[in-house]
Amino acid sequence: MPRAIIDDADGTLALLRQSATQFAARHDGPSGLRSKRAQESDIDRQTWTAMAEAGWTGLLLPESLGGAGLGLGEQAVLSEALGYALVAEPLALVCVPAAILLANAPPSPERTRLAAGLASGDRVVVPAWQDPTITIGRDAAGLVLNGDLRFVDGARSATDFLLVVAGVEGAMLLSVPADQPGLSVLSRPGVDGAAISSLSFSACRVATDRVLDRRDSREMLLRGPLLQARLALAAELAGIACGALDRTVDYSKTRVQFGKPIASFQAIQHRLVEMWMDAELACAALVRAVERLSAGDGQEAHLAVLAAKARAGDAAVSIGRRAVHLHGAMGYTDECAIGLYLKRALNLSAAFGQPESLRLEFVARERAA
Amino acid sequence: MPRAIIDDADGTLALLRQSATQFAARHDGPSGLRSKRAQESDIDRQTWTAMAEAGWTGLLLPESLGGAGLGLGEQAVLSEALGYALVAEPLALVCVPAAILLANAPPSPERTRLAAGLASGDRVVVPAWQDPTITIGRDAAGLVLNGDLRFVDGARSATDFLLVVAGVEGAMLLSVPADQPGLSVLSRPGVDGAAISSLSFSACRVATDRVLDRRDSREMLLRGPLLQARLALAAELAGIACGALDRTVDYSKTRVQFGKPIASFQAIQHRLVEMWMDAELACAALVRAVERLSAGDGQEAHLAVLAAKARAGDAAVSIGRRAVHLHGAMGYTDECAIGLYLKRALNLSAAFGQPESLRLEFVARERAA
Amino acid sequence: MAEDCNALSDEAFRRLFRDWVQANCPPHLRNMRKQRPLFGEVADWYRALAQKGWLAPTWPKEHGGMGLTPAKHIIYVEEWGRLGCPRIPDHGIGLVGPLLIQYGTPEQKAHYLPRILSGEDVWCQGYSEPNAGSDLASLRTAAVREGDVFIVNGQKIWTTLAHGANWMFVLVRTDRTAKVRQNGISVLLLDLKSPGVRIRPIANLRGETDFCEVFLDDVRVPAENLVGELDRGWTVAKSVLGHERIFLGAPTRPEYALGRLERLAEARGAFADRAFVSRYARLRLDVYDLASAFERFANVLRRGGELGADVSMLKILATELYQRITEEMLTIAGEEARFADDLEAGNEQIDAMNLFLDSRAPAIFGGANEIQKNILAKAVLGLPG
Amino acid sequence: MAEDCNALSDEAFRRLFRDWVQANCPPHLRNMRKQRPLFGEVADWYRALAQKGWLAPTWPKEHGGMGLTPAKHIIYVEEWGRLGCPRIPDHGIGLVGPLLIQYGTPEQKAHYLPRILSGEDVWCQGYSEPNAGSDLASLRTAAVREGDVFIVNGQKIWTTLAHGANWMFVLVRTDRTAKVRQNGISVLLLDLKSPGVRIRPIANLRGETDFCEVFLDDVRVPAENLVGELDRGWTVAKSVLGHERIFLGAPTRPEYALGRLERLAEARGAFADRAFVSRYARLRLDVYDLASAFERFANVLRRGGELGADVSMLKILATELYQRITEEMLTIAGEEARFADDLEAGNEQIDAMNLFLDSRAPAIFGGANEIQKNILAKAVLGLPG
Repeated sequence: MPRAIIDDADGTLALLRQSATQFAARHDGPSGLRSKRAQESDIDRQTWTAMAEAGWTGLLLPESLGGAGLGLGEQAVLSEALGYALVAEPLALVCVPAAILLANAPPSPERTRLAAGLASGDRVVVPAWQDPTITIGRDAAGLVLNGDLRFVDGARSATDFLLVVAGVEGAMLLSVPADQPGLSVLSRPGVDGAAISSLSFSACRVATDRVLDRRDSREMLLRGPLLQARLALAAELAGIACGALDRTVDYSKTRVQFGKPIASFQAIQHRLVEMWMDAELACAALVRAVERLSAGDGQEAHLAVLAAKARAGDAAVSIGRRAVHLHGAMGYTDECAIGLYLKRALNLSAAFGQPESLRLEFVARERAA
Repeated sequence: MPRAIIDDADGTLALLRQSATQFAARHDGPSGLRSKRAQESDIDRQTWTAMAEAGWTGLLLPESLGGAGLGLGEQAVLSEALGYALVAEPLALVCVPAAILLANAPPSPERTRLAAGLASGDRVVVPAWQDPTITIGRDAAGLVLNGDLRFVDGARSATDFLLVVAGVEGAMLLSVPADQPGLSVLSRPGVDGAAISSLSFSACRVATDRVLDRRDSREMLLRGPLLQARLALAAELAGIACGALDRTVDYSKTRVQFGKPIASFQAIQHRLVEMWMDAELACAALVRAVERLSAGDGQEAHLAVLAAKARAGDAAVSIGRRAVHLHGAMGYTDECAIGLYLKRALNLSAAFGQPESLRLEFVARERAA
Repeated sequence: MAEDCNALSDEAFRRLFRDWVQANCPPHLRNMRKQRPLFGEVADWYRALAQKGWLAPTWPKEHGGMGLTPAKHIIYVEEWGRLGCPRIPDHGIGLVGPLLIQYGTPEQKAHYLPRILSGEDVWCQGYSEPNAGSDLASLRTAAVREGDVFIVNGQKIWTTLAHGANWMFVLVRTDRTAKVRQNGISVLLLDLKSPGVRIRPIANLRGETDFCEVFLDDVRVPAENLVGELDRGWTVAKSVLGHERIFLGAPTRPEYALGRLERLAEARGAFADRAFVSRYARLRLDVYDLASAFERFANVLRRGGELGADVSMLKILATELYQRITEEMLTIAGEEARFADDLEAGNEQIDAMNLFLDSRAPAIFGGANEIQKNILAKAVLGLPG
Repeated sequence: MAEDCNALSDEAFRRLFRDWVQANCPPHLRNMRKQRPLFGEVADWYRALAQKGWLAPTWPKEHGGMGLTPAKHIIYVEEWGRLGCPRIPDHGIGLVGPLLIQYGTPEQKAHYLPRILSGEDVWCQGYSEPNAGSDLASLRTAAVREGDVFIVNGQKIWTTLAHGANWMFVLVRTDRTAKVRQNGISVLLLDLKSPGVRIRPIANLRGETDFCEVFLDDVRVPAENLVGELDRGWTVAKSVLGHERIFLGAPTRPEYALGRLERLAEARGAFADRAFVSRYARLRLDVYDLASAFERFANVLRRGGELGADVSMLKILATELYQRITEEMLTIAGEEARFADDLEAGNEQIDAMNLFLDSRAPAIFGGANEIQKNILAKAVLGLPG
């Protein structure tokens, strides 16, 4: 029932939410996750293509790069609606940071090619930046990479990777084709079923025209993409929280024990109210982050995004836990979708910064100011 | 309703509990606290004398020193029963550490005099050891003290202080008459109404025959007294927790709202059950500490005492908070005794180590082993 | 005082109000320890507001109010709190005024409203009774019509500042036969100087006397002091809060307490301890997000909407958070959490225990949080029975 | 195997049991990830216990059990858990055996008990139904007597390891007209090989199939398979747990999880972070005090007493604590909390997510914690209606 209430003067957001809901009716979220688990995959190409056709894989890309040229508000509403229905393709994890990395890079043919592919769905362009142990060398043909990157979503389905790495020459954004010799992908199952990978580079050669962007530090390259990805994740998590809540409220009204629906027991009612308040808080935090980040990426925006991702992550996981419990034995089965809500919440809450570390970052940042 | 269940083969403990209950019927706890607050005092001499007559001020003193020669189990049952009735004279805070300090000291006329006074109630012998900033000098007449000691209970009523201080000569236990020149007592109101004092020494002269004991460190002097005082405080706190619980259960059965006693609402019932479980845990932790410390003062005993004081403190305060809330507006008045339970719990929970620091001490100690 | 405050931008109004308060609210009244001062203690401030025409933010201008929109009213209340202005005895302004404006006769309005603005009349609110707390509809204080007067008998309790008031706005039962308990209740304006009124102040946990018992023995109230229709007082009483319900959950109090916690923590070096920082971070973010949630409801008002039952969530969150912040103050106070009086923090005094005890009240009063949850379960989640 | 274990001191028995387990429980079965292995997976261990005569700790010796006192039984269970022995399909030993010993006919005892000890019969427990979970008394699976047989129709669910069992101990409704729902229920022994039985395993959150649905369509059960009196099955079923209810709240599982948390924290350097240490300290002390509370109830048994309803507190505490410990494991796992599989900690694998998911179950099964609180409210605190 709770929703992010974002200023929507011309009704764009309402329309977008409606299309997302219709999309979810055609591409069932829980089945999608189950099939990823069975196939050890990370992206469902059919759903992905449909998302690209809807303009969602390039939603944040400027129109000049073939994208939809939409903003944070639209991304938040979309991610929230998909989270609500548990449609778990990695838009927030992959497309959002990819789009911002490309949008921030200076013009180049490679950037044009990748942006077009990202938007059309022809290419799956996957950023990789976490826990780098990469060293960058040089030889006649260009750069030589050795080392690893971790926690890469969509890597098994990627056609191209966007690496954010640093060497003695400073930080750079590199594109590397997924089939480049010297690059291997090692996957592990995510808790929700979607594979999460590490990239391993062993004397992997990259031509210099694949350097898309250069800055003094990885932080400067990642600042924008990370803010926006965390915001989109907060939205998806808020949606998961609201979806799990609504399913549980519905279940509690129909499940009868001791001659009454369990929703009529005061202890259950108060628990549901507490869950609802947590979901409302997540939505309110999300709205603040959308407003602040839309107004610029200064301190206010940073704080609001940290707060939103932390709150939404905690809300989704803790609502998920209580939702499983309130579903009783049924909630502990794999057949019941509520468990998938919890698992998806666990995955996204831990992704790109878990609540505890985001809170500490918030306080460090605020007190340093 | 919960109680510490300690092995009581000969029924001594049951008898002691019964006398404490009868005592409380004659010396009303809540009125005692209110009158301390009004008079800015820390000990009610009439109640104190009655306690001495019952053998409680010297309960842990050996019979050879004029005491009752009883043990930890007896002290725990007594403190618990007095806590339950909110009879708030500082037996646990003052008599327990005083008795152990004296019992552990080598024989001397001064020790004999103080022990006899403590047991008979003729003298109020008050330990002072916390936050010392004391320097010890020497002149012809003996020792010269300068500096402060803090958090001293019963100081306003004291006839003698037992100082645990350290200087270049090592740590020592000193007795100082309360009216010694150069000693001043500064009191502040405790949250429950009883005054808590600082001792300030300014060129205060103490004759060397008042040195009762010497060890290498203050820690060695304080080890036993602190263990036993914390145990007695845990017992008093467990009693407070149980007393606050029982009063709240009774109140909730009689207070009618919406045509029913509030105890019949499921949300209230579950809250009361949670409070009851906390009180039971406090009692169980207390029993373990009594058993371990009775068997020796090694690591096991240390851990058990730390756990018991932390648990009982948390239980008493958090039960107190919920009890005030469940009493509704009445609970927020000064007239209702439940607020005094909360205040007394706040005082004792913070005394001689608050729960958070005791838990950290437990973990440090256990992991160092 | 001809400013049309509603015509100003939010920021301009905020600045205007702040500057004026800085210049006109006596410094010794800022950040008072006492939550509920009596009229005499804050009369200067009350009169300064009255003279400026800023005493009654929501009354229409024709009655001497500011006629603020809800959006501007929120700014008024926020700045009031942030600047540490003392609470004034506000039942006349917040409760009696709006009720008379909506339900009063022309004579009642003409007589009572100016006397509220002048401070001549200080009002209190006679709602709760010993057996009608959260369950207000079970009230039993009875008023029986005899000719031109009602004879009132009964007892009110938790009557805030009755000992500093001269008038009481009182709910009474006028029909004992009504089947639905909410019916048969009426609203009377009762002169506390009337014979048969006895007021007993009640001390609270903090040792202050915020509230009173009021005993009513054959008190004669002129029939013209009835507000609205006979036996329809429940509707009258319930209608009054309107958009002001949002303030029960304002983040002001938690924000203030968090500021005090920060000062104490800084003075004691607690920010060097990651264990504290981790706990602090949780509280800090809870305050931050409570402010975001407050904004969500404030936006409803700004857009001209009306508040639903869901606004109660703010009250639950704000009151529980206020408690948790004060509990943390006692944790870092260590052994000093034993004291009733204030703690030193650098050159300041921090009233940790005072705040801890004060924080017990808001979760109880104004509808205990359990009652709020019952309401939310039904009204928002649509849960049965 | 002639040891009289009850004659040994507690310590001597503990040592004896531990040494024997160390020597006889196959190492690959120790600390299994799987909570509920099937009979075939642990048959060696089952048979070793059977051969030693230690399979059935509470059965009387004349039936092939150990006849342990409750005090010794607690040691048996504690050591079993601490040594990481695998759980065996134990409904035959823990449930069916004691029931037959108390209520069975001589023929039933002679036939079934030896087959349990030999592992020839593996039992499951048919209690819950789709609409009778926490509210067990509302069960609807019906048995109608026709001559020498009962015809059973209905459905059971959450039947642990039914797919590995050949017999089911089942609660059925034999009188639909009973006014009190607890009456009119009987207990039958049902051969799962009978025509009309269909078993569907249900996967749980951890991807394992601990439990099943069991569909019963016109299943014929010989009348001699009735246990105890007709229509008095509720009493039979409820009587069985006795002192064994204490084990629902044993600290074993939280202790095990805490050990895993410690290993993970050591491997990741978390003990250098005071924020973690503060949270860990709370969990550590909760485990420690849970053990103290367990001792309180164990002492009741040691002194020959019987457990009251209050023992349920252990189940609530133990299950919630188990959850909180596993949640902390995910906190210190950081970004790695995204994975389904195990985490590396030095040269060990820590199954943090597996434990987190597993910890969801005990708070639900065996009477959800909310039901336990309802019971405690009435039975211990005497709260009304």
